[in-house]
Amino acid sequence: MAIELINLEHTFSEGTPFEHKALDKISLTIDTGNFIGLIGHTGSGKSTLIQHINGLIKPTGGTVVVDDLDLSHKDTKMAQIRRRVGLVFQYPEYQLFEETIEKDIAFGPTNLGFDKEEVSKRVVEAMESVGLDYNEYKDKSPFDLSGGQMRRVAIAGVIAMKPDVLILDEPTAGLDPRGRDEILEEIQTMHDKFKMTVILVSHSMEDIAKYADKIIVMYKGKVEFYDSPSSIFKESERLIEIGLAVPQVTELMKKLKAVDPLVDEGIFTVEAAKEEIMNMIRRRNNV
Amino acid sequence: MFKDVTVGQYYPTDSIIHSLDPRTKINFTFLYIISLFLINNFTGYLVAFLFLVGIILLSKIPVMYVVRGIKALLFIILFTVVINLFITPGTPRFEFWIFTITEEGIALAVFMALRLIFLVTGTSLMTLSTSPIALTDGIEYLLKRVPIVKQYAHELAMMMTIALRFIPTLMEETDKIMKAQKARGADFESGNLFARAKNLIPLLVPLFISAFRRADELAVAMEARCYRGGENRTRMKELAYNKRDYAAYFITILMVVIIFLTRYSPI
Amino acid sequence: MKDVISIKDVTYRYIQDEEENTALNEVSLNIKEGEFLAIIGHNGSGKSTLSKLMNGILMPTSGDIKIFDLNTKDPENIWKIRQSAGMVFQNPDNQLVATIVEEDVAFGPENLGVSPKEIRQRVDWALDIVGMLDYKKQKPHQLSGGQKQRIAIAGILAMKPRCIILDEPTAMLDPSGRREVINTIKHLNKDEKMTIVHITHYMDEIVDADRVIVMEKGKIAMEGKPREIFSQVEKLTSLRLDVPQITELAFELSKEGIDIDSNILTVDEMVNQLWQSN
Amino acid sequence: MYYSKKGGERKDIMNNNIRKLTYTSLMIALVFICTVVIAIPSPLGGYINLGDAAIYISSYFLGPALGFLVGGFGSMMGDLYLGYVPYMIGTFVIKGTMGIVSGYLFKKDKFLLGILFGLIIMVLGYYVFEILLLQNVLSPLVNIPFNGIQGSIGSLVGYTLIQAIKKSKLVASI
Ligand SMILES: Nc1ncnc2c1ncn2[C@@H]1O[C@H](COP(=O)(O)OP(=O)(O)OP(=O)(O)O)[C@@H](O)[C@H]1O
Ligand SMILES: Nc1ncnc2c1ncn2[C@@H]1O[C@H](COP(=O)(O)OP(=O)(O)OP(=O)(O)O)[C@@H](O)[C@H]1O
Ligand SMILES: [Mg+2]
Ligand SMILES: [Mg+2]
Repeated sequence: MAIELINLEHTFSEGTPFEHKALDKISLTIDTGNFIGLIGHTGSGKSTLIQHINGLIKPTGGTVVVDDLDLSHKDTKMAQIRRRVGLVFQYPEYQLFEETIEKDIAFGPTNLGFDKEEVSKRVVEAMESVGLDYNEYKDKSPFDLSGGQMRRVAIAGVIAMKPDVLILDEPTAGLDPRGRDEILEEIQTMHDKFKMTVILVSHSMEDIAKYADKIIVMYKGKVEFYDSPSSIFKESERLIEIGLAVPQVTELMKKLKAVDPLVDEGIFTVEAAKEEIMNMIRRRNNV
Repeated sequence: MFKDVTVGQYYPTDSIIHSLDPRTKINFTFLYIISLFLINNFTGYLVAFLFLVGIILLSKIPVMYVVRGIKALLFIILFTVVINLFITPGTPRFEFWIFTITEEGIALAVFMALRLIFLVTGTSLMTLSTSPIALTDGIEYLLKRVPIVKQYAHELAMMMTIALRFIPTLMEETDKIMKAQKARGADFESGNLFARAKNLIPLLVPLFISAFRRADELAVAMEARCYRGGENRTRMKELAYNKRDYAAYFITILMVVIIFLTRYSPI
Repeated sequence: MKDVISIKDVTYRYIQDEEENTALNEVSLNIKEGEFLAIIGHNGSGKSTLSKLMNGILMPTSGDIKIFDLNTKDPENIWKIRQSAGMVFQNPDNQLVATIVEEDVAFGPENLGVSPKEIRQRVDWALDIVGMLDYKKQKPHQLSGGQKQRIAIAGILAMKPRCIILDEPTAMLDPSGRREVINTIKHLNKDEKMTIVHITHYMDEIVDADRVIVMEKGKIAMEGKPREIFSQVEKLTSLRLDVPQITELAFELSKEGIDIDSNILTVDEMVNQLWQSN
Repeated sequence: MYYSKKGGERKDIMNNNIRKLTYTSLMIALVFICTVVIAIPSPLGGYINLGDAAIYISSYFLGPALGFLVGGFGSMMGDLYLGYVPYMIGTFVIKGTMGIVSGYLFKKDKFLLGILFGLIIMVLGYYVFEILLLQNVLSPLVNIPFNGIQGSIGSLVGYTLIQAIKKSKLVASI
C-alpha cells in the first residue's frame, strides 16, 4: 500500500485576509510496510498533512493517492478510504462515547458495514492488540478506566477497522514513561504482525529514533528532509535551526567526533552509542 | 475552520462611536427603540433615518455590514408588509379579484417595514461597534442598578465572560471530535432528518462530556485563584464616562425630544 | 531556612461508589523556602492529590498540612494559603477565565480586593516576568499552548505568592512550549527566589531541581538530589519511570566495566568524563 | 454536580457555587455552539439548529434555575451572532422559560412532559413575541411550522443525548 503525495498544497481560508498556506507543494512516496516518523515544529503542518491522507481535509492543490485510490477523485467513496487509512488523533480518549468498551470499539467497523460476527471478531482482536483483556473489559464503561487504558480503547477503536495504514498523532502525550513505551511497543508489534504501514507523529526525537525506519521532517509547510534516521540526525545544526532537536546520544556522538574523527555521528540509540563508545575506547587504548 | 468566531460580529474601527462607554451605547439603543415605536408619520422616520445615517458615518463601519442584519429577517419583514397591505381597512386604492389594497394599508405597510429595518440596523450598529466584552461590562454595570437582579449582577457578568472565553475553545473541540469520528467512519452528511440527528450523538456526547470536564477543572483553577464571588472584589478597570459620553447622552435626548415632537407634524 | 510547606502523616482517600480509594498513604514532606522541588511518579501515584492538598483544595483525611505555619484545615486561613501557595494546572485552556490576557492576569488580585492601581502594576510586572508583556491585549485562544501556560503562571504571580505548585504544566505542550515554560519556572526560582514544586513526567525537566521526590502508589518511594535519583536506573524503571538517554548510556557503559559515573546527567559531563578518565 | 464518577470527598471549603457558575457558563457556550454551528439542513429550506437539544441537556443536568440562565443567555448570544438582534430579548425570555419549565418537570421525573412543554413554550412564545414585534397576528403564523420542526428535532436529539450521557455514568445531577 504505497501512499503518494503529488504536489500537495493546502491553504486555509483561501481568499480571505486570514489566508494561510499550511502545506506547500509536497511530493513524496511512502512505501508499503514502512514505519515513518513525522516530525516538525509546532504549526509546521504535520496534522494538516496526515488529515489529507485519509480524506478529512481536501487538498486545495495537488493530489493524494493511496494505492490505486485517488482521494481527490469525485467517485472515491469515503468509506473506502477510511477502511484503508486509520487515523488516531491526539488525546483520542476524548472521542469515546458509548456505554461499553465493546460498543465503542465496534463503532468504526460497524460504520464500515461489516456484519455482527465480523465486527465482534475484530473487537476481540483489537482489544488483544492493545493489551486489554476482552472478557474483563468488554462490558465496562470506557469512562471507568484510567487515562492510559482509555487511550488504549480509543486506539483499539481504529485498529478494529484493520487499516492498511495506521497514522497516530502523538499517541503517548501525558502518559508516564512506562505507559509511553508500552503503547509504542504495541504499535511496533502490530506493524510487524500485520505488515501495516505506520506513520507516527511525535515530538520526542528519542521515540522517533527508536521506532521509525524513515523520517519526514516538516518545516513551514514544506518537507525539509525525508530520509533514514541516521542521515537525518547527522543534520543536527539544521534540525536545531528549524526548532527541533537530535536525541541526546546523537548530540554526544557529535561532540566526541570533534575529538575523535573516526566516531560515527549518525547514531541515535543507546545500544548503538554504547557500541561506538566501546570501539572508540578500544581504539584509544591501542594507540 | 471555526477558529476566529467573534460573537456578535464586532467590527473594530477607531471611530468615536467605538470609543464610547458601553453603557452609553446600551442606553442609547434602548431610547432609540422606544422612539421608533413613538413615530407615527413620515417626518418622524425621516428624523430617525438622519440620526441613523449620522451614526453609521461616524462609526466608520461599512454600510454593507450594518444592513446585513436585514437579510436575516428579510422574509418575515416582507411577509409582514404583504399582510399589512391586504388586511388594513380604509379607503380602497387598488382592487383585484377578492383583494383590496387601501391607502391606509399602504401607509401602514411602509411604516412597518421602515420600523423593522430601522430596528435591525440600529441594534446591529450597537453590537458592531461594541466588543462582546465591553458589552458584558456595560450590562453588569447597568444590572447593578436594577433591584433584585443587582445581587446577581456580578455572577451573571462572570458567566457571560467565561462563556465568551470558552466559545472558541469549544468550537475547535467540535471540529476535532467531528474529524475524529469521521476517521472512524461516522457520517454526518447524509441520510434523512432523523438519521442525521441520530448520527450526531457520537459528536455531541463527547462534546458535552468535555465541557463538563472543563467546567470542573476551571472551577478548581478559579478556586485556587481565590475566587469567592463578587463580594470584596475589586476591578482593574472601572468603567468611566468621558466628555464624549456626555455629548452622546445630550444628542440621544435631543433625538427622543425631536422624534416626540414630530408626532405633531402634519405628514 | 524556614519550611514553606510542611506535610505530616497525611492520608487522603477518595470515596467512589461507596468504595474508598487511598490516593495518599501517610506521606510526610517538608519543603524549604527557595527550594526547587520536583515530583515524579507513575500515573495515579497521587501527585495531583498531593498538590491539591498543598493548596487547600482538598483536605487531608488524616494528618496535617501547614503552609507558612497555617494549617489548611482551618477555614480562616484558606484564602491566605491560596494566595501564598499558587497553583498552575495541566491544561492551559481550562484555567484562563477572561477573554483578554491582561484581564485574566488581573483575576487573582481582583479576587483579593487589591486596589485598581496596584492591580495594574502587578499585571504588568507579572506579564513582564513571563515574557508576555507584548501580548497583554491579545485573546487567549489566539495564543499557543506554551504562551497560554505562561499567562496562567502570570495570573498566579500577580497574587504575589511565595510558592508556586505546578501540576504537569508541560504535559500538553510541544517541545518549544515546554522549553518556554521550563525556562520561566527556572527564572522564577533563581531570580525571583520563589519556592517551586514542579510535577512532571519528563525526566529531563528535573535535572536542575534541588530535590526530587518519587511517588509510588500514594507513598514516597525515593527522595534525593537528581543525581542520586538518576543513578538508580533499575529502581526507577521498576517504578514505571525512566532516565535521560545520556544517563542510561552511562549506566550501560559502566555495566561494561568502563570507568564512568553512572549518574551523569548532561552530554557535556559525559564528554568530559570519557575524555579524562579513559 | 461533579464530574468523574461519584466524585471525591470535598469537605467543604469547596464552594459549590463556583462549580455551578462554571458549569452554567460552559453550557451557555455549548448552547451557543449548538445554535450556530451544528446544523442539519431542513426540509423547509434553511437549517435546523440543535440549540434546543442543548437547552434540554442543561436543564436536565443543572436544574430549572440554571437551566433558565443557560437557555436564556446561550440562545440570546446565538441571536446576536446570527444577526437576529431584535429577537434577543424575546429569545431570552422564551428559551429561559423553556429551561425553567423543562428543568422543573425533569426534576419531577416527568421526562417526556418536560420536553413536550419545552416544545410548546418555544413555538407559542415566538408566535406571541412576533405579534408584538410585527404588530399583527397573521404574519407570525408563517414561522410556526418551521419552529415546530426545529423544536421537534431538538427534542428528539435532546432526549437521545440525555439518555446517552446518563448511561456514560460520568455525571451525577447537582
Ligand atoms: N482550521 C484551520 N484554519 C486556519 N488555519 C489552520 C487551521 N488548522 C491549522 N491551521 C494552521 O495551519 C498551520 C499548520 O497546522 P498543523 O496543525 O498542521 O501543524 P502541526 O505541525 O500539526 O502543529 P502541532 O505540532 O502544534 O500539532 C498552522 O499555522 C495552523 O495555525
Ligand atoms: N476525583 C477523583 N475521584 C476518585 N478517585 C480519584 C479522583 N482523582 C484521583 N483519584 C484516584 O486517586 C489516585 C491518585 O490520583 P492522582 O490524580 O493524584 O494521581 P497522579 O499521580 O496525579 O496521576 P497522573 O500522573 O495520571 O496525573 C488514583 O488512583 C486515582 O484514580
Ligand atoms: Mg498537530
Ligand atoms: Mg495528575
